[in-house]
Amino acid sequence: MRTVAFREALNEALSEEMEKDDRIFLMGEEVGHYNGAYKVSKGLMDKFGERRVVDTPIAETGFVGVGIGAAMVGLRPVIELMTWNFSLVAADQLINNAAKIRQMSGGQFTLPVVFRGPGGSAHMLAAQHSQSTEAIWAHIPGLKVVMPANPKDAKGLLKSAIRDDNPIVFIEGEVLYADQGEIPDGEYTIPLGVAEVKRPGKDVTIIGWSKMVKVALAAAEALAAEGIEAEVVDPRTIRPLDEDLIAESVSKTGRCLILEEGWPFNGVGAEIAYRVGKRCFDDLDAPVERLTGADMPMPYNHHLEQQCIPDAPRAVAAVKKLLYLE
Amino acid sequence: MRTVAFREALNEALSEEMEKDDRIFLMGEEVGHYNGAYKVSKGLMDKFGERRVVDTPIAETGFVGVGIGAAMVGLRPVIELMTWNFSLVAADQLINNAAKIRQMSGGQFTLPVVFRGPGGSAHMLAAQHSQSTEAIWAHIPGLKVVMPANPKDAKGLLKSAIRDDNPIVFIEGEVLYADQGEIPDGEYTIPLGVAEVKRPGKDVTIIGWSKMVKVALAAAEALAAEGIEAEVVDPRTIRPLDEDLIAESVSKTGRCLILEEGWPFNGVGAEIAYRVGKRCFDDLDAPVERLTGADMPMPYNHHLEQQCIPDAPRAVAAVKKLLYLE
Amino acid sequence: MDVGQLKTYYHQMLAIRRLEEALAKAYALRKFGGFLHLYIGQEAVAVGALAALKPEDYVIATYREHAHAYAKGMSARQIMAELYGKETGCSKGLGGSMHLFDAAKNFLGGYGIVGGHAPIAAGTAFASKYRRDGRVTLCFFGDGSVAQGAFHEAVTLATLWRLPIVFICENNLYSMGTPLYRSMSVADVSQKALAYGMARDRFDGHDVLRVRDRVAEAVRRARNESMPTLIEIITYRFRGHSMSDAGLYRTKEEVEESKKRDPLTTGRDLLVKAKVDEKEIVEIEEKVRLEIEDAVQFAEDSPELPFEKLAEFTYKE
Amino acid sequence: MDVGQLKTYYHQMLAIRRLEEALAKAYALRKFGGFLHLYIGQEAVAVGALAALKPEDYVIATYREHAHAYAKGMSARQIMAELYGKETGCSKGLGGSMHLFDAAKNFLGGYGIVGGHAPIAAGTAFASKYRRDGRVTLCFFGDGSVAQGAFHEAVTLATLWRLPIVFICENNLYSMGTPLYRSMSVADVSQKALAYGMARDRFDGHDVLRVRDRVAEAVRRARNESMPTLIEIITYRFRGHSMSDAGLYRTKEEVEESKKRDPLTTGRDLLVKAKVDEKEIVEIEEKVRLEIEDAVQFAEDSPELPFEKLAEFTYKE
Ligand SMILES: Cc1ncc(C[n+]2csc(CCOP(=O)(O)OP(=O)(O)O)c2C)c(N)n1
Ligand SMILES: Cc1ncc(C[n+]2csc(CCOP(=O)(O)OP(=O)(O)O)c2C)c(N)n1
Ligand SMILES: [Mg+2]
Ligand SMILES: [Mg+2]
Repeated sequence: MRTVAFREALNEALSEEMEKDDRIFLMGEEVGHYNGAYKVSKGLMDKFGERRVVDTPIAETGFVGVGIGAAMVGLRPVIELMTWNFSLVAADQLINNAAKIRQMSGGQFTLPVVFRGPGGSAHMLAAQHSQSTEAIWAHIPGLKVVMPANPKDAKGLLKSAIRDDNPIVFIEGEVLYADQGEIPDGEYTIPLGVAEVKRPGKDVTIIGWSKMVKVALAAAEALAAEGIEAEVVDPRTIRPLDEDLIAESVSKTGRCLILEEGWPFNGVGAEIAYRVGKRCFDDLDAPVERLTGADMPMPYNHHLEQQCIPDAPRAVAAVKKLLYLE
Repeated sequence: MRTVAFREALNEALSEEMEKDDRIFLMGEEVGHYNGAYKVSKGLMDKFGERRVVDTPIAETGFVGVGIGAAMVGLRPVIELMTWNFSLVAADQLINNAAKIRQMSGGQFTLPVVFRGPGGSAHMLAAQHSQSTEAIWAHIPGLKVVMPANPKDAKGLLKSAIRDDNPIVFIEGEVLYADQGEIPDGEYTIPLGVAEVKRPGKDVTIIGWSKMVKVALAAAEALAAEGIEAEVVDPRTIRPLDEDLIAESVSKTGRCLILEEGWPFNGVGAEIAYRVGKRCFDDLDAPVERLTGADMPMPYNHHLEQQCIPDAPRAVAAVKKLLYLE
Repeated sequence: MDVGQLKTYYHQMLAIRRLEEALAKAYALRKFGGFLHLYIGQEAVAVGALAALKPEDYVIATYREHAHAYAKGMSARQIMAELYGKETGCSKGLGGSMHLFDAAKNFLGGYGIVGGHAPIAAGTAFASKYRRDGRVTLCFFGDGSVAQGAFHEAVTLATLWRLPIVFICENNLYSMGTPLYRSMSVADVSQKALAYGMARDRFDGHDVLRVRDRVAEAVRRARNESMPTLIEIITYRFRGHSMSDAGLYRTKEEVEESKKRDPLTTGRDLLVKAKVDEKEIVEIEEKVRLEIEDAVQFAEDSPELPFEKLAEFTYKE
Repeated sequence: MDVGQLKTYYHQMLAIRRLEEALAKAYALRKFGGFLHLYIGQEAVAVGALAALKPEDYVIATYREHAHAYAKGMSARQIMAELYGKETGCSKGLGGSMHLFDAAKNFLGGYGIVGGHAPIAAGTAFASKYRRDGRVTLCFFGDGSVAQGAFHEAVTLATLWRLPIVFICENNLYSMGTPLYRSMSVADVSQKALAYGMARDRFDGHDVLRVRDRVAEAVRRARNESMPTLIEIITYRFRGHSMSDAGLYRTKEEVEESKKRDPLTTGRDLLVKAKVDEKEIVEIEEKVRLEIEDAVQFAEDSPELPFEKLAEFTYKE
């Protein structure tokens, strides 16, 4: 085991996979000479050169489409979006092309392409730079959506994503980049579509992904002090969703809280809540609860911003409500 | 009462409102000289001229943005998207600008703008031309989403949408345009955010909007023949959602089926199911059921396409499952 | 002047014409639905342009792509069956008229979102440069597509990175019911190239040979110098935008006038001028007739993909 | 030569400089977070360009918009308080550095999505033409923004409809860490105008008078002929792209060299040349010092918007 930062784990995944396969290239704004706006691609241009680490103009529709076209003819592009907030100008490419070409062509073309970059809010970035877009991408059949919560998952999942033959939306929590964590020394991958119990418990299931896993674990810690054992489940992949492990946990605990940084209406948590409500109908002792980002554009002011993002104290309160302790 | 077609009802709403208020203009591809790709704007250019009925090039990001800018400085634009499939190239304008400017400006700018056009699948239009986008737009705080099911609602809701001071996504079922229906003779409007019971019943609640209301009513008809009384509830406005009327109905019937033409994952039905599950937890005799569009891009072949869209027979089967009759 | 080639071009143009006439008939008979955008009148553009390519070169087009698909070597059977929605169609009946694809022939598809395929074309050209495989990408689009941001971004990248690609704007003077002067501030589409310092060309497209030779120059530039070109080819569609378009925005005279420059007539005249005797020409026409008849029969007789098989096309396992 | 105007320009440029220096200091002291994109070095562009406008004209800009906001008449207090996230800020502390707005001054905002505000600018210009209100819209953006499809679509509409608008590209030679030659196939941004048959201009922007006079020509063209113009103004930012940018992609020499053409020096020299005596100039500088000090104090002392009030800003009742 070694301890590395989240961004380094991603960097290792990129570097290791690129070494193995010349069809893989990294493309995006400032990924090369600048070494990445968030330094995820640090050193890669030195190592692989301008041919395989390609800086682009600010043309997301253009280079997201380039990733799609290059994948159609056999390359395996990794396209970095400086942040997922900027993916919206390329939404048509992701939804109408990336997700549909395989089916529209009767299976003739497969698209092994990864679209990756930071997502979610950071610190006072305001409405246009603080978005969680996973609910939109996970709605689209043809796309897979991956959201690691720690360095180990980040590296293992990114390697699997790069080896996968489908277009993948890989969202890295912007505030997780500096997080340190242990990762195995040797080569390893983590399969897509497999959730993980981040902390076992029997009284209530708390579901969260990306940075919400930290909120869930902090809440579980606080609850443990009061004798409440919360089980924290991290789907890791939003789509395909590991419904079985989630249902298993909720059937056991009988109670479920879903944490989501994004907006509530048609959020990922709504889908999970619906499935849990159906699969665990007879086991639920209380309705599924959701704690989500506030249903409004993100405000700039720090205190307002913090109140718009789920945190441990409110997660604890939500759990107690679930347990009718309040 | 008069009988008019869905498209005529929309045309009347546009014409009546434009007569009253010079700040209103209609802009979009082929809306003027061509009288509309789907003839909703038929005759409006003759009536109001090129100043107020504006044909555009194929530049959705451009003219959706024009609608936003014009609304910021006091006009009341109605922007037609030839179909909502093409709104995806303008997703950034709708999400990052239309929905957020009011809040980002501290309430200084309000955006009275309506984005309207046909949505959903029609007949063998294949993957890129058969999409239901309401789940995406309803996810965004700052936008309102309206989806009328018949001529009367179409006219009354469009007039309210035009008079509303917020950016509105108004989606017209492409296959509804020719539907005939009765509408009041005089001036009338239908408030946004108010659902309607399209058919009363006591055994099960079937929720559907836009063309799914027709499927729900057909299913209810078939079920009635077997002595099952289904209540059909049409939210009419997806956001804001009339949760009270929905909860009231489900609390009464104890069973709920949600019909949705769009994709299941993070669909509008997921949100409704979550809210119903929470509001009616103790009244539900069975888990909320959803019948949605198939979780895949829309295939071109007619038979495959039809099997991907919810229909009455499958709605009936779903209801019987809910009633444990199967 | 290679007579064999002239025959091939005439055969291709005629087959495309007859194929689309058969499609129009089948559509009228409700053999299938959806949108049907006919290319009738523009045949010399697709046939001439693709005559300048090698089989390994890539071609990508819009929803008005039946001709490009056929000219790239796809069979009338595959295309007809696809529009009939049959499993034997090039896209297994899942794509239809707007989404013909053929990986084996390097036909990268027809697309329904105006301008949305241009960035993909930049991507295949990027791949060719990345792999140094010497291939050229031809990207076809209409005059109306130039207003789309996707076109601008694709050209921005293609010119910046000097990609081996040729952007071909088929200017048929209208985007649906909108004449060019109502969709663009300039009358010369090729002028767009000036913004990017890109090579450009502009010419009338009813003569298949002129199209071939002028496009060949751009293809050479792409293949040998890895430099992109924007070509505007003036042409005209004899039919409406799609089957549902009454075409009231054009006068009968204008349409009739344009038919005087039917690429098929021009193509046939080339054979006559090349001393190919009438009998041989009629033979070609008879061959085409049988080819299309056979394609219709094939489509009629083919099975549809069973619903159970559909799911596996969304994701690759 | 109106000395009063020269004083105003110098005052504005200096106030913007000091305001941003105060912002940088407050940022370092963690008074607020987020992105902070300083305009230092480019002051003559915003001040000169806006000097060519009437109060009723519209201005819209990017996230690097503190200067444009101030030059449009917004107070240092409003701006400072906004970056402090206070309720007394122009956007009530909800927008922050990248989203300054002032309806009363017709400042239509700073925007964070590159190119995303260009279509909005076309919209306000459209509204002016629709209402025949004689207003002109000025749209500012950077050299990197020109690659965005939104820019192309906005210009396509503005030129087609002859809207009263001036597109001003502030070419500071870099988009974040990317030099122009790596984001564009041509070195002359104004060349983009050729694609649309649009009037264009291109000049160095360190002299506030030149900027004012050249922009004034375009504003006249917009106001009197309702014709758009694309202006490229060459400038330079002395600081990094944002506070988090180390700026390693530029040599120290390059940056130092550029500082020799500091718009403030040029602006002060204009006063000296105009025989304004040193005492008066120092008075201006003292006024500015107090103005910014007061703004900081005002921001420090201002309250924040309570969370309970936040919801009402999402929708208008
Ligand atoms: C982004 C987008 N907007 C609108 C449409 C609807 N539409 C389909 S074809 C067309 C006209 C295209 O004209 P042109 O590019 O000249 O090609 P042509 O049909 O003349 O071959 C329009 C508006 C679309 N498919 N995609
Ligand atoms: C669509 C989009 N992509 C990427 C970004 C990230 N980004 C913010 S500013 C910037 C550079 C812009 O450079 P330029 O347009 O030259 O303006 P300058 O910062 O030099 O004033 C980038 C890439 C963004 N905000 N929006
Ligand atoms: Mg055309
Ligand atoms: Mg710049």
